[in-house]
Amino acid sequence: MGEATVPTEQRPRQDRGALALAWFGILGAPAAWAAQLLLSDAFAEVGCEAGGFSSISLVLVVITLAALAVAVAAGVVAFVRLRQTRARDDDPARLERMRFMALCGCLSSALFVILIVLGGIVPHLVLSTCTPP
Amino acid sequence: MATATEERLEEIWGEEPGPVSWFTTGDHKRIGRRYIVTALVFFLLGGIEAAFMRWQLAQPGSTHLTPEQYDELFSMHGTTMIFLFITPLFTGLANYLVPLMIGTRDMAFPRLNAFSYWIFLGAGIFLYAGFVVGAAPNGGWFAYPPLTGPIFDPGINMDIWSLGLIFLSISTTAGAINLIVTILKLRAPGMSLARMPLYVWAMFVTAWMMVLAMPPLTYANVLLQLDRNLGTNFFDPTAGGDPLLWQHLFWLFGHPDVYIIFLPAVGIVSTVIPTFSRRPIVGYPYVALATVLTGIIAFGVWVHHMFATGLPSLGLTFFAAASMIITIPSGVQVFAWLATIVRGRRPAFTTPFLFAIGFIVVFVIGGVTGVMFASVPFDQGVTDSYFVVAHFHYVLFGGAVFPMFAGLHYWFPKITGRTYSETLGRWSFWLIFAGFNVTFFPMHIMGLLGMPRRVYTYSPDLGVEGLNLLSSVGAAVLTIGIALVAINAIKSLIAGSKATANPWGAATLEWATTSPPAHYGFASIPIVHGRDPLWEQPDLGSDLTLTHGREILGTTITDADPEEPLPMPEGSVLPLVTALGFAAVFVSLLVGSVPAALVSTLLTLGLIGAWTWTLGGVPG
Amino acid sequence: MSTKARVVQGSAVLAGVLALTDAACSGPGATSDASGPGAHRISLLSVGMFTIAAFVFLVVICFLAYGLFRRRPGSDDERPDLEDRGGTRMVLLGGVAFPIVVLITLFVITLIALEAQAREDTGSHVLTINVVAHRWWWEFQYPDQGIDTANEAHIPTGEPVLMQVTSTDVIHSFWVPRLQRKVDAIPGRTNDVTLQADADGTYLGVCSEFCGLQHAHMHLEVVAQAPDAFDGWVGQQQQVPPEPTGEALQGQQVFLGSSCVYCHSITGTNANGTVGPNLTHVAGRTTLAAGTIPNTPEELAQWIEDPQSVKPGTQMPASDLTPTQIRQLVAYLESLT
Amino acid sequence: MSVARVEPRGARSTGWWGMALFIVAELTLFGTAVASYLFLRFRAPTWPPPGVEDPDLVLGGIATVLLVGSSIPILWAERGIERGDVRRMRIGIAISIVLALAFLSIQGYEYASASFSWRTDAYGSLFFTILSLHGLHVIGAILIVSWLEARSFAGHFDGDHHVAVQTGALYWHFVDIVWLAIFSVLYLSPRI
Repeated sequence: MGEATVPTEQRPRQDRGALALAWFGILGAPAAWAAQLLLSDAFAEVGCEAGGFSSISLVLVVITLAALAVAVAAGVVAFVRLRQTRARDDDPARLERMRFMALCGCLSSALFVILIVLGGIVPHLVLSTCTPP
Repeated sequence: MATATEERLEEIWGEEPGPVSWFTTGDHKRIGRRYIVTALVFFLLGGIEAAFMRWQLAQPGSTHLTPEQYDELFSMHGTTMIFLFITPLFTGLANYLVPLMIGTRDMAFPRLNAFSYWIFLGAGIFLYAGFVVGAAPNGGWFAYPPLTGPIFDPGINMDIWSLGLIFLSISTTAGAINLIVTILKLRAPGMSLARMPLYVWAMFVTAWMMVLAMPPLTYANVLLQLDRNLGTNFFDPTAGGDPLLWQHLFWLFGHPDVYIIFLPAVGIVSTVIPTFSRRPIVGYPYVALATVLTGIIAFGVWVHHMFATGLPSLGLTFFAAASMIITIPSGVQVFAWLATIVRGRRPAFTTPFLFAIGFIVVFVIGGVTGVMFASVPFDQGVTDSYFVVAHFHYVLFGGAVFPMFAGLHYWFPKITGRTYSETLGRWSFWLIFAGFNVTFFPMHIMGLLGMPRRVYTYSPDLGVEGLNLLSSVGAAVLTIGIALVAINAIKSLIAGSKATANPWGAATLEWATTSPPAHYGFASIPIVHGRDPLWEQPDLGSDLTLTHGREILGTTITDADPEEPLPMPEGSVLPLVTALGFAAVFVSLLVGSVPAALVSTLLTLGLIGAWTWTLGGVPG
Repeated sequence: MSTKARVVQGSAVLAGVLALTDAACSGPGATSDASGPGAHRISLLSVGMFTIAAFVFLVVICFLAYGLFRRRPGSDDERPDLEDRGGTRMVLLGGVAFPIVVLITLFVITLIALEAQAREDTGSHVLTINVVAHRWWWEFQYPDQGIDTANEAHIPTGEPVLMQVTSTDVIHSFWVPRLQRKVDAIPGRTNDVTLQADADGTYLGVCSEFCGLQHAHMHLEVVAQAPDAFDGWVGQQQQVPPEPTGEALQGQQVFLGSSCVYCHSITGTNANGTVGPNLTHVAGRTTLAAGTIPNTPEELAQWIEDPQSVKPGTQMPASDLTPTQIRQLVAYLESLT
Repeated sequence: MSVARVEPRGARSTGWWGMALFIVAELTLFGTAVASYLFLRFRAPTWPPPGVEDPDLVLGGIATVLLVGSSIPILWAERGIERGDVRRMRIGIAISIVLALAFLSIQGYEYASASFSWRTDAYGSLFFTILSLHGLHVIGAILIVSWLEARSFAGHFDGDHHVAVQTGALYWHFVDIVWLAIFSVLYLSPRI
């Protein structure tokens, strides 16, 4: 009969940690992007009106690099888990789910790394002034 | 021949027939059907408003409608189609299908489900009360102050709008929370996150977006009400306020809302196409993740609705980048559908499949014009012109109403137990497809010719009168097509042949129940071993019949390992009465009588108390 | 019908549609009839993006047609095909790889266009015009030249002119499609935009943000003239109108005695209302009531007598003047060139 | 395969998840409120506008101690009911209600003694709106826990049946934590 077992009382400590890592792998990069977007937009709107494009530009690049670090970290965690799950011969349903979450983590982190760089760094390479002055 | 278990379950889950159970039911199937029918009535009202607008705009300078009437019509057309038609309809469809698709017997909170429907019905009537008293909302569906502020729109028009939306947000948020908890806690054993049907993924992300997007709209409407009636100055620039605060708050809700409309449609198409291509979707993890990423990025693009407001261009580039990158998940989904069709067997050209194909064609046009709007200078060139009207009709009508027709035809046998007529279905598809394109494609050109949006008339020398006439003719053809769908539905309800349990030979769990499903849904909770249960496992039975009482099986979030059975409440009239209490509160706020508001608030609190008295079960 | 034939047929239809779009795209308000650097940027950008869009649409239609109509060898059995795991390469190629390249290029082009806009707005200008939007007409103030006119702005051809756009009531949007992008007129904010016309001519503009009942009749005209013709116009606008004679003089008495003075102002008289447009040189304008009616005596008379019939919902109250008074008033106003 | 029949509690109960998601929606609401305060604050040249004194830190401080402090008796009450000690639960809830009422009275005093109203300008509007929005939520939390108190007298709760108490307590803790954010934005940020 199916592999549904008696209710699991306490999820084993190690399993809970792995789950937290899996969710960080998926949601870490989006959270970093969301923080970068809000902070950068706030600084850009306030900073630009107070004038001084160069000072704002520096602040924004710092914010972007911090967000980038978190996003890349999430990507690495997801990638490590993806390679790790290949080796483990756990019960097939759990293995399929863990590999699915790890794959989603890698793809999600990759897309948000591109988005953080595109939104955070590329504009400073092209734009030179703050309008309206 | 019903087995002993099924009789026992019918006894537990059945409802005594007759009118009383109509008001006390918590059955997700009855509430789902009710949501869909009510939403289709609002679709009819929204369509009538659109017909009036096309009649007025057919020729330049026509005087069929006065400016006031036209403003009320286009405001209510937008508000109805977005808030009262498409979102509630997809909520109703999800209420009906998600419990069956994840192999359980009802939503997590049946009474809250009934309450959500009654509040939605109340909010719909509340919003349309405007027409009765001759003061329908007239500020447009995004109601920018100061035009909708106390000085320039002193009537109760906009009070009806913003109070109505606060009232409606109770229903939307409650419905979304109900859906999320159902999907998290009630999936059949074995249905891990990697095996959830794509429609369930889509509704899961949509529900999360509703929970996170409604509060900014509600807060913005609270501020608008305070500005209009208590003299606060959040949006009054002379006293420190800023009209752009409203735009930021509204579009922080607005853009996620258009994806709240789009994602259920994506879920439906990802279910319909694999069935008629006779193979699982190509790249399931990519499509599931694409749905999640679309939902996340949707919260970071809202300023592309404000590119022309003079914000610093450095700030705009963040949102331009996000608005461009958000098209990648949608592109992944389109190519996954295409790959499924290419690698699948010879497709069966049934009506749902035709609408899904029509959706792909129309949505890609809408999608590519959408990418153009992400480019700031182009957006500043053509926003608020008829080009944007064409774009959002391609992604909203094309992107959500086409899949809605696909879904309604696809699940019509399951929901009603009857078969619709394929010939009528095909005719209605081609009429709708032709009518839609003739109505809305010319609007691209009107926009490029400089015709601004929301004008009750236009001058002949703008060069758009021929296009407007063509568009109005197209609207007539579109109306005929939709009327044909209605005829097909009514004819099949009366005289349609009986439908089998799985007429399309589909893979998802809802097709394992009878058509229409019994009150208890599944005789025994199925145990799932893969993504396409009906294709992979011939017999789904298990010994989880749960005939102890009215209860369903709680399972863990990631792997759906079984936990305790969860007791489910009986039907009750409290949701309806509590919704009436809320309606009394909002009506007294609208008429501005403080004593009535206080009394109705106390009454409502009392009713909530009565409802929550037995929450969490009572021992013994 | 072989798949190739369908594909050719599909692209023929598409090419036809695109040709139709392009041909139908010229007119007084058409961005593609660009006659200013701003509009040229937008028009160039849109042609480029339309081509990419058409190509993407074509690729999707070809895949779709191929998928729907390709001949499938072997038996037509109904059992679902559960073995095939392929196709993800097509999904990643078409859904991720190709779009990322296109989007990054488009994003960089967007930034370049934004940079050009920024340079334009922060660069030097020969003239500054304050554009003040009112509910349902445009006020153009020339602060350096001391001119205050309505609904018709004259600018020197080929020179960058700074338009400082704001509003006194609700949000409007200043948009002259053939010259430049639109920019919102928001009360409490001033948004800058640079207008520059490459050739002499009259350029139609509209309000493109819903601003209430008469949003549809809130047009404006930007008249680009050669620099010396422009100076002539400025000189003429700065002159105080000569003392009226004959019927025009009686019209002036009617004007000064009526409620017009509370909203309108005419230099040289004690009428200094600022709610309505400045009428000092109203006869020089080609249209009245923000482009709603042509500037002819009969239309002016009808507009004065019953404004609601011309522009329902307008703020201008109906006048209680007798027909002869209206005739005299029209004569006086027509003398204010 | 048999499944045990015990009351699902904490993250295994749908009610708990329902409240958790409701709190997510409320957090977004207060997040939007705080964001709009900061949006208008950074647009204004001087904040608070001339002629308006900064919010009184002493009063605000006491209110914060009272409200955040009221989470402790609730936690104590929760631990109590988990061991089946209904009396301890009732006492804990009663104390927290008193603390919350004290908090509300300080807010009421601040409203009365403010030299500006919500009509004067955007600062006044924001100040009164955000504080009364939070005040309403404190009243809501008081109603919820007093309803739990009433149900405990009807014998609804014991060692094995008290998921409703956990859910109610969750909402109480949310209302306290949100106050910390509001306090720092409304009371502290004008000073930086």
